Amino acid sequence: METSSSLSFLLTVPLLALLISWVIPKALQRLYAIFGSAMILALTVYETSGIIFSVSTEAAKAFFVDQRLEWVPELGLSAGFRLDGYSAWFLVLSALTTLVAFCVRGVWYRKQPRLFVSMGFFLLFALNSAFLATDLITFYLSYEAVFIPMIFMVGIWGENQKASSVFRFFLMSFAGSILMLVSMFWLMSLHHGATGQWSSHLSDILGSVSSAQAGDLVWPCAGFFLAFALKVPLVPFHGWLKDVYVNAPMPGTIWMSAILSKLGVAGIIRFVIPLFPAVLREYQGILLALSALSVVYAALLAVRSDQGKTLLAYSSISHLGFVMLGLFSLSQEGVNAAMLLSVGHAVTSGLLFFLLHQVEERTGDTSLNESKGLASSFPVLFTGIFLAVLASVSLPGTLNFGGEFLVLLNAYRASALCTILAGAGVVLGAVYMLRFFQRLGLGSPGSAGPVEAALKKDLSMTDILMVALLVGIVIYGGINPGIFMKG
Amino acid sequence: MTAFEPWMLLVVSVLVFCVGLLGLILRKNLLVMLMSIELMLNAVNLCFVTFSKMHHLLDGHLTVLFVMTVAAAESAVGLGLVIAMFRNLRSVDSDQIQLLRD
Amino acid sequence: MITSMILFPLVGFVINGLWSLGSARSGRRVPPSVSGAIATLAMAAAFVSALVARSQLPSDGAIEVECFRWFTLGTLAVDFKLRLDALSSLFTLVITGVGTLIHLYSISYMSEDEGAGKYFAYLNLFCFMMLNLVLGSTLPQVFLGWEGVGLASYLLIGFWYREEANVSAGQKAFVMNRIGDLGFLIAMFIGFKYSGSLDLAVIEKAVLPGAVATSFVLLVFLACTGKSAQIPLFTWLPDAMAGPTPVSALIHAATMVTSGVYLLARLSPVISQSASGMMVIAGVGAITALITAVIACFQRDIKKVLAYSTVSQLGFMFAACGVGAFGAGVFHVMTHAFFKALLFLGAGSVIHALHGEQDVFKMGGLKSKLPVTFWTFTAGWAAILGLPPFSGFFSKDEILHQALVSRSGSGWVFGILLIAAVLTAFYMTRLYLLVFFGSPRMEKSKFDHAHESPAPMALPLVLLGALSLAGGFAGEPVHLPHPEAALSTPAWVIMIVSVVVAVLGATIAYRRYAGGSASAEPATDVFRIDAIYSRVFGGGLRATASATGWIEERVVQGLIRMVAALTDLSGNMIRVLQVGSAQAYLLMMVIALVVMVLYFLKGMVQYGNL
Amino acid sequence: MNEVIHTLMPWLVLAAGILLTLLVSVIRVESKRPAQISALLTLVVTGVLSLQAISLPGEAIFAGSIEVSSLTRILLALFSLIGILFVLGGDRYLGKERIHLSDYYHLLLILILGAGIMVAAKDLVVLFIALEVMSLPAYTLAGFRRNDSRSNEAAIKYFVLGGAVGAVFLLGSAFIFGATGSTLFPSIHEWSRQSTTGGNPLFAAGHFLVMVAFLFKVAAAPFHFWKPDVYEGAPTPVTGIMSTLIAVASFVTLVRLVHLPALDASGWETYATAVKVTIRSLAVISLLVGSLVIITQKNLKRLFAYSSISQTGYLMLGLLASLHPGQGISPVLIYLFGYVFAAVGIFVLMTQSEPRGDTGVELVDLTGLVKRSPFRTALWSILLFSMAGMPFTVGFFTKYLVFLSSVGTGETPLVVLAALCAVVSAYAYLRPIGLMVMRDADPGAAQWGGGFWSQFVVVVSVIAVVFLGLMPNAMIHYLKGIPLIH
Repeated sequence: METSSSLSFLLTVPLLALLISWVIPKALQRLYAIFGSAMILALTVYETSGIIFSVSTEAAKAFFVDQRLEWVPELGLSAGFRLDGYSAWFLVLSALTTLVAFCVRGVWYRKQPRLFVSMGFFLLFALNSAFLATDLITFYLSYEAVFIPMIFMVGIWGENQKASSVFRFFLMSFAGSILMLVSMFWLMSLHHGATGQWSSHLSDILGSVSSAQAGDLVWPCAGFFLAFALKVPLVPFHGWLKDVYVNAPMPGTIWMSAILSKLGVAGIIRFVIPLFPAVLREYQGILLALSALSVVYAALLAVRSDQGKTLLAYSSISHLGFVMLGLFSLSQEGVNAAMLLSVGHAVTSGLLFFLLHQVEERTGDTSLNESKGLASSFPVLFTGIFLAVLASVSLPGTLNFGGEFLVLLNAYRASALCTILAGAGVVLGAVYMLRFFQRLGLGSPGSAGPVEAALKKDLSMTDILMVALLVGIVIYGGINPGIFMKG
Repeated sequence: MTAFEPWMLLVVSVLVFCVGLLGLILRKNLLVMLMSIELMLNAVNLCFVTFSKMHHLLDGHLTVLFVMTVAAAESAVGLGLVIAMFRNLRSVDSDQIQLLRD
Repeated sequence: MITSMILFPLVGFVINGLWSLGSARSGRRVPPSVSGAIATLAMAAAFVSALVARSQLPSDGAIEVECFRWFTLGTLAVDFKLRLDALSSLFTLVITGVGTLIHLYSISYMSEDEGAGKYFAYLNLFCFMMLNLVLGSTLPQVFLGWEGVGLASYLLIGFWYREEANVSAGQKAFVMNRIGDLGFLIAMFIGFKYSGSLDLAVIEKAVLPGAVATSFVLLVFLACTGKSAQIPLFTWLPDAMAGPTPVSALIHAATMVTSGVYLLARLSPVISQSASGMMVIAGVGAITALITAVIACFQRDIKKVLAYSTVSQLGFMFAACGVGAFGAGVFHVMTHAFFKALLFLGAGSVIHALHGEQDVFKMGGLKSKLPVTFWTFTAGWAAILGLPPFSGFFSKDEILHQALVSRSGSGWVFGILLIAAVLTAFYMTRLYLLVFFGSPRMEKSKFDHAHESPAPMALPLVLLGALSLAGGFAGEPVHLPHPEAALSTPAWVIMIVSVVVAVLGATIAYRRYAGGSASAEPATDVFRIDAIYSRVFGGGLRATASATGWIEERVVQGLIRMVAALTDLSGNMIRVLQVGSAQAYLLMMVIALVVMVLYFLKGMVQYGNL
Repeated sequence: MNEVIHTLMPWLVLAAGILLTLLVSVIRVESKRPAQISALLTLVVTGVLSLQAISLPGEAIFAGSIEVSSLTRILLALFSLIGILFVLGGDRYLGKERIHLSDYYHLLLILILGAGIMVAAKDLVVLFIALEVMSLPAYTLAGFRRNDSRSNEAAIKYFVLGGAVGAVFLLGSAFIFGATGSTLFPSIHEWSRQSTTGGNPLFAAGHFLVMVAFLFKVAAAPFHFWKPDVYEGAPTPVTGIMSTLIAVASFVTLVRLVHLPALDASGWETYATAVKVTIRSLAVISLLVGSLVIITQKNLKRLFAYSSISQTGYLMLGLLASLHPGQGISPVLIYLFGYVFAAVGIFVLMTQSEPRGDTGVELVDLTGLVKRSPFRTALWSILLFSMAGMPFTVGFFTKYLVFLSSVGTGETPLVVLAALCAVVSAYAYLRPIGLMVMRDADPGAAQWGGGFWSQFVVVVSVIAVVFLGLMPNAMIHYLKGIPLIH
């Protein structure tokens, strides 16, 4: 009873924050947003502390919570939520990402700030319920609901070609997710045929799926896979990503790269792997190959991209390729490693985009065509960027190293070839990330763009605190990565 | 000289119906098109009568009365519309009304 | 003790780093002397603790210190554990000892640079990472140090980041090392797959099936070629001279570049399981030694000469490991650390004296001007030539001897190394003569202003000079299993031979350059390896990247655009039917109706319902 | 006799209301309010009566030619509700267009009466009469902007095609009469159970003709051509009534007519397959036409005409599922109800744009609406999301049930196609939102302003859409229980 209340609590707090945001005066919106999301982060950590701070998975299991509320009994729909070793961390990540995104200064705090803040909190709500959902339809609903604030965010505060990019983003993801819905229907009717009653709860579906033979499950599995491959994204399903990352307002980009991509990861962990083990094992070779391919492909695109935002977008695809590699090694260890790397990627990409925005604010552009030599003018900012770069090239001692190392270690057992191919991504990662840092920070100063007088100074104190928090997580995770692997 | 068979009437009524349909499709004058509709309805009347003869039932005959009433109302409305059109366009040519398209 | 040894540099790094960062934000700058003092003290303390640890070390035993459990996943459990044995303690002594001296030297060398605080922070970071590398008891720990020193080296090579050249030199070093590190990673995966652990103690004892052993050895060696600048990954080291000279002395001569040798020695039991792997190592080492020695003969930049000579000396060490004489290799690591650091610092003080002049053909006659530098340099010169009783003599002679006699050695390795030794003597003598003898070839004013370096710079020179004079008598510091001898050539033959070749090379150089006013030779990149690499690999990468870009634009995005266009097109085509004439609609409907009814009647006929 | 009256009370009240409205409109010709108020009263009373009688058992009267069941009652209540909403929401528009006449109201009432009888009819001839009673006012209302040639053209097209189709329906029922000797649904059903031959060509032709007549009414492609033109030309409230009231009545009747013979009777297997194939192919065509053409449309009324064509496609998925044994019709009913709630809001919203020439509301009128009136933008967005079937709107659940039932009956490929069509048409529903929030107001964009009542109607429908999207239980629970054919 008490435990289930904690879940509803986690779900309702963002909505509460949303409602409050409508009575906060415009001028205070940023302050309120930062404060509110920080509180939510603290609450989330508190509520999930039993799991995330437990010494081992076995110890954590005691704090796992399953909750199932009747919703539409006629259709067997229930609001099913589960707090476990994965979802706990995803919740913390979504709260953290929201905090980072709210910290970013920009036009969204001058133009309709109230709408922006409430969109942000709604997004947080939808994310949390998607990460927690164990009922297929509950998951689908929350998964779709995530789009709505995203569309408005890009639409209202985005850059110039926002319209086409947001439509492409929406339509491609929608195509994926609606086919996933059809697969869900297929599974539900399978269950109905087996047991005679409707249910969309994972535990029920699992029971009846186990009896079906792999041959029939290929297409439903494909439906789920397509949705998540589009979300993560996995090459060649990434066509939507670049434009919308570039055109979205920076908080939107942070949300998308840091946490929306994890929706796909979470979906694969929670639904695809348990539901279709046989199918996955049958096609494991292809899946691993795709993951390795997206690592290298995206890395090559990043090598030749000439805008900071573009480069980070592609590097994000590349790193998520590693995550997928871990997932598709189809072992408990691999999944845990992927989880670790997802945390690392979420924190790192959030940090990188956050700091890139600081650069953009100061110089007006993030083009990588010639060196700007800004490091001497903004030493603290660029120290932050350099640390983030180190994390993203997964230097040992950072959180990402543990993730990438363990992912590759487990993938190697599954397929040496794909692992070696993906390993090329490790080298390329060094190439493009160092180039990124060099072009922004190093070289002779003076070639930098117009610097607004107000922003001539280095990072503000709040920004430094934010950076310190994220860097702290990265380094702590480098020393004690076990804390993130409670699956 | 074969004896009269009810199905011949059916053939006739279907033919008349098709004539009406063709008229509706081919003629350009709206008034003629209205008549074609009437023609179709009356073809159906013939059909009903024939069938009630074949089944030795009265329902068909009753139906015909209903149909005639409805046909009258329909032609009234139709004429009204055509008059309105004539007011607007000074013409009752069906080619005149092709503003609303694709 | 071990923990403190590793912590001191870390503390130094944190203090200097935060301080210089904070002062950078507030715009003030850290006084170089202070930060230098902090860093040097940290290193000195580390050195002391290294000595103490050495004294506590039981003979042919090891001390282990559990720090914490790093990560566990499934069957894999990696502890953060420090392990000190004879081998690692030798390296710790070299690192902290030489490190301390070079820190001391740097205080006055960097006294004008406003980034001094940062500089010392990086230097301490490097030592911390290097100690991790040699003290780590699990492969991931070694890898942590391995990449950590790479990071420090990147930072210090590109220390003066306002010149693009320095930055790109640093990036080149980092990326080339990354290629090697990939080998390291995959070697770790293999090791885990076959030994079920990443603990060095376990992997050392692991017995791998033949092919696996070979691939493991080759991957490890790939990592070494990256870190220790062997063929094919050696081209970054000469560029790395863009960094401050003390950095070149510490990182790119004395310590970091020798970590490859350390790794091979550490894993020697596994390495020696694969004969073919050993042969590759020996061959690559020898060929590297030869080729880079040749290149060194054509350099004009004093630091470049020393850099190539470093690569070539590393070649000697790998050749030694390749023939199974790991002990000899490690021995040469030690002596080389002494004399090469000395030579670099000497070069540093020459450059310092000439205000940054690095071209040997713009030097000369500095013997009188820089007496301390000259005499210490002489010691270094004699040591690298291998003249008895200087330290280089013992180690190099040992290597040559093993190369000839050991079972896995062979005549041709010996031969190549011999030629390399001749060339070494040649280019070093050339350098020596051009710098210190003959008439000065730089502007008068420069020559007049040239003055001996201050005490803090001179002291390390003297100490290192003493070490490179006497260091050899220690004999092989670590007793690794000797390869059993195949033929019984007596040691004294080899000694004579090696001395003879050294003298030979020196004489050739003397005849050519002793003339005082040597005519300037153009610096020629004989094998143009760098150019070829940048064309093949750089060009290759660019080509692949743009090909990928083409695919992205044309195929991926093109497909999306095509789908959109097709949808739109079909919509417009259907729209054409909407002609606007009621009668046309009626006609189309009638046609549809007829089609349907016909289809339906056909079905009924077919199924005999008619 | 008086239990007949009692059963038919709502219908009788409606009929009486028509007379009353006529009367008051001739009493005071200059003022429209009396007619309006009496129409409202009539509809309210009808709705209330049919709702409070809702749980009563079904009764067949007039020799079984009319059957009053809980379904017909709730449909009549729905029709009166739609009528009320459009009377409230439409009057400002009528005023703007200078066509605010009393006739509007009694024509509307007649239309509703016809629809009410149509869904109750169990006899082909009664059905025909009801159809005409519903259609004739519809023709007139479509041409209600007398001096606008577009409206006039719409009316004539509607009339010509509708008249022809009426005749087709009649011919079909004549054939059925000839084949079965009756026009009563139950006896036709009985006949089909008796005949083991699986239907004769005469019956088949007749059945097809009557079905085609209603396929035309629900605008299933390729019988959809009339719809875009008529929608564009007719006055906006009338368009709304067509796309909600007439669509619901026609589709329910279509379902009835498809189920006219007992398709599960022995010997009718091939016949049943043929019917299924026909409906499946028409569903595919409607989905493709609707969702492919909708993305090319600029005029909002045309856009929603094509939208309703694709909605017909989804509905036919449900109809197809209902042909499998053991499948109810509830998905279709729920879809219709959910669609109605969204559509009413959308069409009333459309009446709120100030007239710009004689063309209707264009997409460009929406540009930059978020700056001009954010609240209206929110309403638009929610309704459009519901149309696109996004979560937390009723639109999601309607599609949900239809898809689920078709997947359950093994129509998965068809559902995949439908899903992809939904993606394509989602673009058409999102583009207006994009114009509202992403673009600045176009110089040519019309002004927006609705009176209290029209805004009230929109808000009501939005609340219904969101509430049913979150808590569909009530609707689903009730409509699941309803059998269509007894």
